[in-house]
Amino acid sequence: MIPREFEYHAPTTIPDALGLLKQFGDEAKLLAGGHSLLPMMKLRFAQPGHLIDLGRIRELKGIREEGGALRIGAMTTENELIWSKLLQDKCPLLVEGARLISDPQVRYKGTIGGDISHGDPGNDHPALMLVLGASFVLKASTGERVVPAEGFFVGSFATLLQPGEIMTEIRIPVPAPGTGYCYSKLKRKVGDFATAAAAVTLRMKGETVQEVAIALTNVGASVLRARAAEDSLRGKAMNDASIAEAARLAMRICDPAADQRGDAEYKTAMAGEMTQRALRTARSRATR
Amino acid sequence: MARKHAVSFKLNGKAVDVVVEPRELLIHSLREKLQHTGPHIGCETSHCGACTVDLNGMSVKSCTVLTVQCQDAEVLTIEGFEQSGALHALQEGFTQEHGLQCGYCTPGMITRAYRLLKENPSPSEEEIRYWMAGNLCRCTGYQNIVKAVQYAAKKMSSSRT
Amino acid sequence: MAAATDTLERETKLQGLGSSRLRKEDARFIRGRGSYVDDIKLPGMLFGAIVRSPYAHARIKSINKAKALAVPGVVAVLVADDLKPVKLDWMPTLGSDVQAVLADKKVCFQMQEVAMVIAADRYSAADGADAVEVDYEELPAIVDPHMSMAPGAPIIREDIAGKDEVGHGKRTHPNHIFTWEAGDKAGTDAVFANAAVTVREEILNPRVHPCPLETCGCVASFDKVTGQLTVYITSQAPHLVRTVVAMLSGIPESKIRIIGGDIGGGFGNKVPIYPGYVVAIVASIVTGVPIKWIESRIDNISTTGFARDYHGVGELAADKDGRIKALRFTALADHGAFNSHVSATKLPAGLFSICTGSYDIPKAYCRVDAVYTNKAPGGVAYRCSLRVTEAVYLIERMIDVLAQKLNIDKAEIRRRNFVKADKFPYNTSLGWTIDSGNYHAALEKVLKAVDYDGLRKEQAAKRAKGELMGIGVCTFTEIVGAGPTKVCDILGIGLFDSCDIRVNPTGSAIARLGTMSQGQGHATTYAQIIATELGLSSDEIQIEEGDTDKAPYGAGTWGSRSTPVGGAAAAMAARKIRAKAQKIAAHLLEVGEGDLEWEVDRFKVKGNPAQARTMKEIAMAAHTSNLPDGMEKGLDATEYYDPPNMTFPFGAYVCVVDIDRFTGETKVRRFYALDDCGTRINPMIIEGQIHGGLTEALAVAFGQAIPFDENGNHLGNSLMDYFLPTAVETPHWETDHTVTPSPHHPIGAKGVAESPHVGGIPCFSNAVVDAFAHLGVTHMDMPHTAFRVWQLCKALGINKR
Amino acid sequence: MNVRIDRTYSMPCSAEVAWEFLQNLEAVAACMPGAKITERLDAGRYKGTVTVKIGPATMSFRGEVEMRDVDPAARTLRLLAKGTDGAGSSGASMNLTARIETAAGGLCTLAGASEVSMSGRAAAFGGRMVNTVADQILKQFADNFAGQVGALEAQRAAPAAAGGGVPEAAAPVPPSAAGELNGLALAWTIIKDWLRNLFSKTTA
Repeated sequence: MIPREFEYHAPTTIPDALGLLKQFGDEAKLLAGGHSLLPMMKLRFAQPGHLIDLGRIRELKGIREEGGALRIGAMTTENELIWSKLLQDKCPLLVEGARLISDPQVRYKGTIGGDISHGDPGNDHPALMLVLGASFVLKASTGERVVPAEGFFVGSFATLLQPGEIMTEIRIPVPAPGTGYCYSKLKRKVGDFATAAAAVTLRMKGETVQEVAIALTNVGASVLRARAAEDSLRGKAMNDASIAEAARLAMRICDPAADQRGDAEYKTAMAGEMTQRALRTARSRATR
Repeated sequence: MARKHAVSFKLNGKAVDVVVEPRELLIHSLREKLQHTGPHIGCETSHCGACTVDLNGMSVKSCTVLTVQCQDAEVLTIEGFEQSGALHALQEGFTQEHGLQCGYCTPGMITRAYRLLKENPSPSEEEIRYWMAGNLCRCTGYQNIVKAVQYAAKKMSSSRT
Repeated sequence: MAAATDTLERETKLQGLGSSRLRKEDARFIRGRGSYVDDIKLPGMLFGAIVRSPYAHARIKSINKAKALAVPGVVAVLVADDLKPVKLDWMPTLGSDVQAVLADKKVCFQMQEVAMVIAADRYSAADGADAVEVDYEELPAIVDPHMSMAPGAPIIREDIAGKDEVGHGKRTHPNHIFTWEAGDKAGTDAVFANAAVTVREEILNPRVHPCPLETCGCVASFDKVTGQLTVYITSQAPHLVRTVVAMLSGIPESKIRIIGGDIGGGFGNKVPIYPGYVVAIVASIVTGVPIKWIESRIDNISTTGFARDYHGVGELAADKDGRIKALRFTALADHGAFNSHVSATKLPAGLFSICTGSYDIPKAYCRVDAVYTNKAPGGVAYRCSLRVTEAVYLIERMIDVLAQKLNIDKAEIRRRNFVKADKFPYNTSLGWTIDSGNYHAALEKVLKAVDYDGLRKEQAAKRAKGELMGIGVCTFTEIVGAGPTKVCDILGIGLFDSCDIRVNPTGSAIARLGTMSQGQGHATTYAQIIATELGLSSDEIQIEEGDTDKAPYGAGTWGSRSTPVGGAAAAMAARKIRAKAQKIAAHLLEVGEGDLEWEVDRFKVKGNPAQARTMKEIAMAAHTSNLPDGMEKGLDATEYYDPPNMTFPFGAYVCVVDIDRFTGETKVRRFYALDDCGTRINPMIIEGQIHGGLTEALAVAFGQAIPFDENGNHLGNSLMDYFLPTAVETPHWETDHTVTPSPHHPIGAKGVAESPHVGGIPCFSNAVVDAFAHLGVTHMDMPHTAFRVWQLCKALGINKR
Repeated sequence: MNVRIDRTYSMPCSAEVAWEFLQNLEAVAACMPGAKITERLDAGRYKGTVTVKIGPATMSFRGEVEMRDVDPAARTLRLLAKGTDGAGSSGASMNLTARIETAAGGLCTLAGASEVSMSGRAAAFGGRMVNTVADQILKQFADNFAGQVGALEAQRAAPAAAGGGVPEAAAPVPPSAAGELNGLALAWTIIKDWLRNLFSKTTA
């Protein structure tokens, strides 16, 4: 459980980091919280020649509200999300989600940017980002671009983030007041990935669903957006039947791999169950 | 052989320097170069928390931190808890409430609980269980560990007022 | 009156038997000043890393050390051929078999030890281990023990293919280890043939791992000049290690020093002798410098000291009122690639024959067939005496199965079958004599405490609503304290234990024992026993264990034997001292011995309490010239205690669970554990042991298992998959007790740490199955993970809204 | 961890061309994504390496590949490949029977029936995905193979027009995909369990 040798770099500015990334190209890996990469390196599954530690770049930290959007530095840790008064008031879904990630020590180190750019379908932030309509700021030496979460996750460990790019910020439009929300996650124990999880945001008008977004964690090649399920709910009253139907539609897009958490059938069923629970809780939290 | 780095940081308030390969893990520097064998190695995949130390005000698993990341850092380990012969309330609590048996998880437990009580001086049993869940214990079943943390919380709050 | 309070005060001061004395051990642990093996750092010490096989069964065609030797820092690479000159390439196991120290021509389980790289530090050692090139030819592997003895099954152990026995009787197949049986087969079969009711269930105790938080490791240091070998080692039985190392290496046992130091939990994992230890020792003998070897967690779960893997079949025969007339239990035991399970030589299936439990069963027969598979070797006792968990699990599950068949309440059927309190000592139909018990009283106390009838009413109401609530009852009887040397030996060495007490002139004392604490608090509790026996304050009694140069010979700490055997030795040694002290007191007081009576901390003259000598005064006198004629100086004694019988702790547990039929998740709502371990030495420590044992039982019942694929590949050998509960998954435990002393133990104590594990596991399973009982479910194998419970719900068609 | 994978891919060439190409192990190996032939042991036996790179992870297997049971009549042969990774902690083997069948329009199909097995760490952390992995590898292999035989077929046609003699089967240009196994294609397959299963953590 000892990593292979590598060179270590700790830039203090984004341009420096980009410069190093350019210089070492394929040989380089970005180090955020390190709780995915370092264990991988200790098992010698990963052996980058150069580690670029983003930990000393101040601009990558912090949570603020600007122009109707929450702007979260990519190196903001899970515990910082959990403890943010701003997020507790304006975006409690993110807080609820972060609380379900791994364990306390890991949440001190683990970062939202790392969680998202790792592209691991078992990570929890991608689903939260999709239902929150987030977008990501990606910086390269050639300039910066802002890409929506929708379409960012193209496969396992594969995102739109290009070699030579660094995710610097996450932007989340402040959810309309009264938006219902829930992240419902089934896991075997603290520190485990989701067997299946569902993220939901919901706006109700009276008993009618005005807007709804549903995303699923760890039941596909990457995070899944349950479009058909959303469509089946939008504009209609929400009741046990419509919730069950939405869950059925969500399950249809699942393609999980069997592992010690369960077989594909179980995980798919749990995606449906988590969808139902998330929808019910979101409804109870939404103002009519 | 990768270029070695000289790393300086504060360990339990004292300035220390180590020369390490970039790949050297903090737990190994502490245990083997700095003779601080309080933090232990239990799993190496950052699940068990036996290697927990306090790093710049965060509880971290030092088996998943590179020593080179600790330049200028403040590191607190179990060895730093006893002040001029006086035990920390947590050390006292773990003894009084029988919060340890084999003692292997204890340094990590106490170090983690220290940060928890800084952030939440009077946690409920549920909060203690939730915020201590990054530390595994095979002996106690946690019940007396919860009591030990409550003991310390009580003692610290009374000494504050 | 005044006298009474005075005696009481003096007694309290002693902090002896029965007081919840705080632990002496804690002072170093809470300061991070424990001394565990990986904390040991000796001058010039090198580090060993083991190269392991990726295959479960393969021939080694070649091993190329060149690249590894070229790695900076690497000093040597050891393979089987390097161990042959010192005849350490194979070693005897504690199960009368032999085991390859480093794989010789062939690997028989995945991650088997193939080579050890010796290097300057663990970093270069790891690099070196990666650079060793091994060329394998993969062979078909046997993973399912049911396939081991199939005709034409691949032969796992070519090295013993010709041997028709490995220590435990005839082998009938190259992959067969032994067949062991107990009881009256014909008589039992006859009862079954004519029984009003019979039940049968296949019941698996899956392969699990004790997984102490500290993995196994050692530092071996051989001094070429003095020929002295010192080994710091994670061992629950240092003296046995010393004997085995002497047998292996030819080094005189007097020149071998084994030091246990502090141990980060054992739970059975640290009883056997592992190849890593032996290679480190060889490496030190070869290089002349200290060698450290420390397991990784993945190595630990994958290779050292698994437990269980018992594939059982339970059968009960009863009358229509549920009174059990006969028991027939069989098990197929998967011992892996080498028979390195830990058991007394004459008891290859350990204490499995305790499987009649707390019940008065006239006829019984049990049989165990042990076989080789291409899995890690062993079969240790995970927080129990060997095979006791398996046995108790079978009987406690089967009596529930019988209750369901006859539609008798699960508490009531136990009442009907309990051995009655007036029948002790009770001879079981499988040959054990249960020393003492009071089963009815224990059960009734628990049922009242949890309002059992109320729980059953609530359950009925919930079932009406389609909700799943389970109530588990378990009334177990354990067997601990190996043991009488006439039945129990390992490598021919009887499983006695020992205590050597020396009282100093000023009345403090030091006691050394052959046991080895791994968190049980021996330094605290042994002192309490001696304090009460000698009337000296436990604070002035120093306890030492684990250093074979200091402590008298003993078989170590496992199978809850410390209190039953070591504790007894401590009491008996103390009594020898007190007997001598009485003679000295009589001499000093110029009265006859018979005129004296003992009171707390002194001998006083009957009828003249003012005339007395305290033990402290006597201790001083014992070192002066003022002694009875011919009496030798000093106040020391040593006891080698050979227990006349095992001790039989028991308990009554109730567990309440709520099961989510949509996810399969089980929530333990309540767990009430009443334990009777006889005389209680330290209630605080007993309660701590119960909490820990119940938590390990929870882990086994709800998550632990070591899964393999069809080729013998591990599918879950890190803490990501292997379930160690956190504070969040662990419920709040309620404990209670009754006290039924053991008649044959000097202080009536029985041992306690294993009961909660042994009794807890079936209690959890009984609760989970009980939740489905109304749907006709009689059994479900562990672990009761959400996935597996959901599969059951699905099979029953209750998983949908 | 054994998995059977049977697949059939249509080839843009005649059965003769495909069969001829199939028997050139070095050329065929070059079609195997991430595979490299490093040494020829004897006729039909080679040493080689296969490198798989997914996201942050890389695994490199070194071992042997052997061509057996070449049956011109049936146009079938077997490829046996096995190896262990650099650290010796994982093993993988593949037993593939390849068959060329004539298809409509003078074209043919390449049918592969393979048994894939993984051992050690790779199995512990990724074995359950071996099916999809092998599937992906075969798919890329078939694409590269098609590219190669397509080129050969074209070469066959060309000289006739140019009036030149029939050239010997030219050593094929190594296909672009060779060198390293495409991460994206494989990401889903191995990673899901193999890596993530062990690393419960949240950031890269």
